[in-house]
Amino acid sequence: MVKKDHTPSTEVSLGPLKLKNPVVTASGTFGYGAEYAKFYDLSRLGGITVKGLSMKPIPGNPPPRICETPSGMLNAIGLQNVGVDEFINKKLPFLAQYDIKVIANIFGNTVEEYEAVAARLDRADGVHALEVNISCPNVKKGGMAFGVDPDSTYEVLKAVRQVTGKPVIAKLSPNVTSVVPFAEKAAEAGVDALSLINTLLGMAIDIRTRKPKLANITGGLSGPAIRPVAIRIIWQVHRAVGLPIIGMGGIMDASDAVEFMLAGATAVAVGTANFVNPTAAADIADGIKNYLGENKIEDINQIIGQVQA
Amino acid sequence: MVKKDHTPSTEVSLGPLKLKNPVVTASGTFGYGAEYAKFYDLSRLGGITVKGLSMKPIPGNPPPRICETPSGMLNAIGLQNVGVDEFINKKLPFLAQYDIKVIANIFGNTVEEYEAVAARLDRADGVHALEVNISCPNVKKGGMAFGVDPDSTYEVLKAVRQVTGKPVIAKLSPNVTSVVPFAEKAAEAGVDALSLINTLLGMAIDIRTRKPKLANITGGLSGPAIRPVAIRIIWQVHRAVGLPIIGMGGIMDASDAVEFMLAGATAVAVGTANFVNPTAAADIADGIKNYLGENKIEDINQIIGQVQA
Amino acid sequence: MLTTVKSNEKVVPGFFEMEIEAKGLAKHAGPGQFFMLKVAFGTDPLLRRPLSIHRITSPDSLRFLYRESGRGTSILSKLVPGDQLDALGPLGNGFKVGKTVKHALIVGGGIGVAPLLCLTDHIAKERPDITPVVFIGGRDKDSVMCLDQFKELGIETHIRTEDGSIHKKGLITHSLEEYIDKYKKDGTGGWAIFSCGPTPMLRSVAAIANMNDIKCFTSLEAHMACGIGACLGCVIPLLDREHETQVYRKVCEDGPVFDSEEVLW
Amino acid sequence: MLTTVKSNEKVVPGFFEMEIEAKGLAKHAGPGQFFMLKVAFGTDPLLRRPLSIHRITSPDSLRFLYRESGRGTSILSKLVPGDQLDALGPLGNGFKVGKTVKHALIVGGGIGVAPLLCLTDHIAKERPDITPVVFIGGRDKDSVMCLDQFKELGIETHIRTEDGSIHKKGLITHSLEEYIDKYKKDGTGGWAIFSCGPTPMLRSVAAIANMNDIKCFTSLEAHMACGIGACLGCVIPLLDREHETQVYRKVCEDGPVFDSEEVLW
Ligand SMILES: Cc1cc2nc3c(=O)[nH]c(=O)nc-3n(C[C@H](O)[C@H](O)[C@H](O)COP(=O)(O)OP(=O)(O)OC[C@H]3O[C@@H](n4cnc5c(N)ncnc54)[C@H](O)[C@@H]3O)c2cc1C
Ligand SMILES: Cc1cc2nc3c(=O)[nH]c(=O)nc-3n(C[C@H](O)[C@H](O)[C@H](O)COP(=O)(O)OP(=O)(O)OC[C@H]3O[C@@H](n4cnc5c(N)ncnc54)[C@H](O)[C@@H]3O)c2cc1C
Ligand SMILES: Cc1cc2nc3c(=O)[nH]c(=O)nc-3n(C[C@H](O)[C@H](O)[C@H](O)COP(=O)(O)O)c2cc1C
Ligand SMILES: Cc1cc2nc3c(=O)[nH]c(=O)nc-3n(C[C@H](O)[C@H](O)[C@H](O)COP(=O)(O)O)c2cc1C
Ligand code: FES
Ligand code: FES
Repeated sequence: MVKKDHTPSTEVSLGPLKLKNPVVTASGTFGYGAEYAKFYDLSRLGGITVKGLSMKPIPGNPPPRICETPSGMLNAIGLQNVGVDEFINKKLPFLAQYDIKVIANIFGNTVEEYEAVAARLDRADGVHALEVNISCPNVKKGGMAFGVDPDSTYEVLKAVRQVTGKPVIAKLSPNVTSVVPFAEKAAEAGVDALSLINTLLGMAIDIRTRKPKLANITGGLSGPAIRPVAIRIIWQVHRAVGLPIIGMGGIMDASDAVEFMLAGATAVAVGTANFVNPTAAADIADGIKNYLGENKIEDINQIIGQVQA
Repeated sequence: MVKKDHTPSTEVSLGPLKLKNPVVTASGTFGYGAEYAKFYDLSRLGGITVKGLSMKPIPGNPPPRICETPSGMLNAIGLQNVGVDEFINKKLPFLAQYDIKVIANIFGNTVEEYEAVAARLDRADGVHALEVNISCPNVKKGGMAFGVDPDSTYEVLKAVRQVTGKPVIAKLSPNVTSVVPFAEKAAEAGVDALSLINTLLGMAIDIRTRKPKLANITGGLSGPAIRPVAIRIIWQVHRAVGLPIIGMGGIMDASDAVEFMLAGATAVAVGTANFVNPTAAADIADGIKNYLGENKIEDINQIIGQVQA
Repeated sequence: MLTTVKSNEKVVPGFFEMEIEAKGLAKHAGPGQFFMLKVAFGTDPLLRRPLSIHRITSPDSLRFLYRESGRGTSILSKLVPGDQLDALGPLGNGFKVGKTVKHALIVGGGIGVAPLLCLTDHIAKERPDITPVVFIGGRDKDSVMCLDQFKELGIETHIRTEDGSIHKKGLITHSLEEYIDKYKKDGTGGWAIFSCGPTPMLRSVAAIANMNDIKCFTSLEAHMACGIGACLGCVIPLLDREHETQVYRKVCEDGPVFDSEEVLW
Repeated sequence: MLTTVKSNEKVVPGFFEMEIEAKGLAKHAGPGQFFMLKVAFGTDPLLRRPLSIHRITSPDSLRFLYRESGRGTSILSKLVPGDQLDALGPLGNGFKVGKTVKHALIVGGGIGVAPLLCLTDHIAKERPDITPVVFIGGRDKDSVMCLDQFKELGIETHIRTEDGSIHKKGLITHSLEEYIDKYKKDGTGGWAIFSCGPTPMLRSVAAIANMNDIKCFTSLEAHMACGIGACLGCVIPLLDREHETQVYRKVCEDGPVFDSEEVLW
């Protein structure tokens, strides 16, 4: 039993990375933070994950880049980003004013590129962890290519691990027969946590023009539509592998977030929901606190993986 | 140019299996046909695929077996069925009165079981084709196990192929990194067509009880939510492999059906939509005819795989 | 079929009564049957929602009594007269009042009363020889409903609330037992119990019926996709008397009303 | 923010005008800016729909003029006064009427007229020194809208329909050219064109402006997820003048109004 006035503890640990609350934003859905700072104090979040960074700026895919699907959306942004240097010089300083953890999402076309971006960010104050994206379905080379072969998964993660002392999070591809062997490889490579799930590879066609709705033809499916797949993968990986998990995939409200944590996620990332409701991530952080209070749960860590299955 | 009165041709061929129109029902969503015969004349359809059949009757999974998800549903029926003999003796005769093709969906726990059911159905008049389900996510042994290993896929399909002269359709698992190699194995085994896609493996948790919403814990995700994944897989397989495809996965109306055919499907199967609207499959068959008329397309085969990608 | 909402009003906080209309809608409808309602035009929520027939007001119109318990019923509660509603039904096997039935005990808990008013209407019309006795239980005063309607029908009604906020405090099953003990001396032959409500209540009603060997018919719930027997999603385990084994039966098609002796509680 | 629908009426078949209200809603709103509207509470349709500000009726209320062109707008068209609507905005960079502008040519095609009335309202209020001339084109008589409103503002308005069903038959861009040819002899210095409509029209308006070296600002569309610059989903390729290269710019944040010289038509 908890006294009415007692506020429950919401701090969680992704290995060495401590978050004051379990809610972060999903990479690519929150810009570099500034866009949402107009809507609320970012310090309400546990952390933010910035748009995927590469060594050099990348223009991204031609439009159209997005389309709506039933309870979801497809995107093929093509990892457009300002490049790691511009990020460090122009975007990162703005985030220093907030009491949040900054997770830099990185990718490359070769192991060396991953290594280089990681090394660069390792020297950047204000970057608290690196999330290695080896699961982007929207770039020809690299990205997903690494994510669907266990050995290259190991190779990339090992390389990143060796060039940084900061917490390393592996964002694995859900577009595989089983994520478990990849999670095991990631553990072997010495990462501190996993991010699950990235988007499912999808496609939509405009029957009037007979053209794909995305210029890139295929894209990544996100939003509530994929939530059951995300819950299943997180549950499977949590049972099989010891690493803490950042759960994501269609989280729209605090109840969804709790569902992910019961399935085995230590933290949750809010993605597409930010587009539908700019204050979604902060609302979810508050909602989780209320949930703990109403259910007299003293410490959020008490619900992680607690599904009765 | 087509004259106003001219009615477009809707006949399609899945190898030796001719359908007077491209709309069939998806296995497990249409019972054995009788349930829907109360709502419309089944002869409006190109064909129906019956609930998965095994040698002996199977009671199926304990309840709860279904739950709703955003724009979709999870099911873990566990392949409950009356067994192949009862089907042939009690259910099949009813279907003889209709001008439709009857596709018998089969499964087993061993290659021998698949073989036995196929041999039994090969002798049954009124069964026009066999759909081999090697992708059911809801049974421990068999089912999906075969569907995620290319060699067992080949083995099962080859065995079925050898015991029947009737058209054989392979229903492959979408829960793999790439369906293409499995489609190639199926072609090698000599099947006549492919069914894509079966359900995606998913899970949902009731946060009040902390129990999975399905007694089976995980289940198969169907409905509009998975449509972009289905379109992508069908497009990929159609480009890579010569076999005709029965496309399915979230088809709710005629526009969706046309989208599947543009992606590369020769026929379409209507599943979850039957639950939402009992006349969905027949409405879609009519809707496709209207679409062809309005767009002055003389023959439906002219749109198969015509996406400009 | 597409129906028109005639009325949709809050009866007590959280509970609504809706009347819908369409040609021939209720022509073949009976007590204990249900409709599957499509509450939204988009694909979320996707599935239809089952609601029991609360009252048949004409061959072309009927009423539902429902609790706002989630997304679908809350969308439903916002419909206004004139709105269209896609309703599939009547579905399922409802309450059958057999010829041998001479005395009917009707037991409802909470929202479980919804189909029971339809049953008393039916008995009043088709079986004037029977004088039903109604037992209504609920958590608090808001969850014992339809009392006036039963009174209008001149039916003897026993009421209990768990918190005693109104009427006698206690479980309705106790009042059922009291009644049976009081009158069973002349034998319970031809007695039948018809019940609907929360599972714990139905379970003890079944036990009481069994002890006093009274036939008992109970309306059950299960999550449904199709409502017409096609998806096999709504099954519950029943006792197969001949083979003395467990069999799965469809709540939507074989039920929702079952002989409580067959239910594996 | 959560707003209340004040009115929502069909103006011509397929086109609706809606007024919404909320404290401070339009306080910082300007012509050419837009709002992202959440049309449904469920998750389908999932994304917000962008609509331009048609008219600012008070600091707390504004109007949209929209075409029913799909699921979202058709849901929108069914809203009735009193309904709640979640509206995010004002968003984007709208039409700026620079100090150097002495003469404004305002060109709209079809539903493209929506943001232009807001622009003329703005000019009437903020730049009485300018006498704008409006050019409205459309397929048929139903698709040339707001004529009365422009008349009320006493604005010279040129109208063309492609089918000639009403007003002069032809393309509005021809009428724009005629006008320019007629008056340009005294030079086009300080002239500016503001346009919104279908891409082919915008393209030729841009060409005409360019030939007559008149500054031209055009409002563009793109499918949007966030509307606030976060998703990078709405980009269009623009000409980066300094580096003479192509760059992707966000319609939602850098636009929707762009200098037509920078647009890679
Ligand atoms: C045969 C039958 C008759 C019924 N009659 C009535 C009635 O007359 N009045 C009434 O208030 N309720 C009745 N119910 C229960 C009613 O169907 C549920 O309350 C309703 O489906 C909840 O939907 P929701 O979207 O509001 O809740 P949600 O929890 O959002 O629904 C999510 C999913 O779970 C299903 N679900 C949730 N609760 C139930 C339940 N108790 N039974 C079946 N499915 C459920 C929904 O149908 C939906 O598919 C009946 C159920 C059955 C099976
Ligand atoms: C900045 C801006 C201002 C706009 N102002 C107006 C206006 O004042 N009046 C008006 O009638 N229309 C306007 N539009 C177009 C309007 O946004 C679309 O008509 C609307 O989004 C269609 O949604 P739907 O659900 O009805 O159609 P659907 O085709 O069902 O929509 C499916 C998806 O495509 C998107 N989409 C479809 N057409 C367009 C389009 N033309 N532009 C952007 N996204 C689209 C939808 O937003 C949705 O995400 C504007 C668009 C933009 C970008
Ligand atoms: C528009 C968009 C852009 C994204 N960009 C990235 C990215 O750059 N790097 C990455 O690892 N994931 C990216 N993602 C994936 C999300 O981080 C997240 O894994 C996925 O969207 C599932 O979560 P959601 O359903 O809550 O959006 C992107 C997703 C979207 C919708
Ligand atoms: C309740 C249910 C039962 C199913 N049973 C079977 C089955 O027995 N055999 C099979 O091959 N597929 C089965 N399926 C999968 C469907 O045939 C279909 O592949 C899938 O549902 C995707 O189509 P949909 O989204 O239109 O439903 C079942 C699906 C559902 C929803
Ligand atoms: S709900 Fe589909 S069989 Fe009962
Ligand atoms: S719509 Fe998201 S960046 Fe413009």
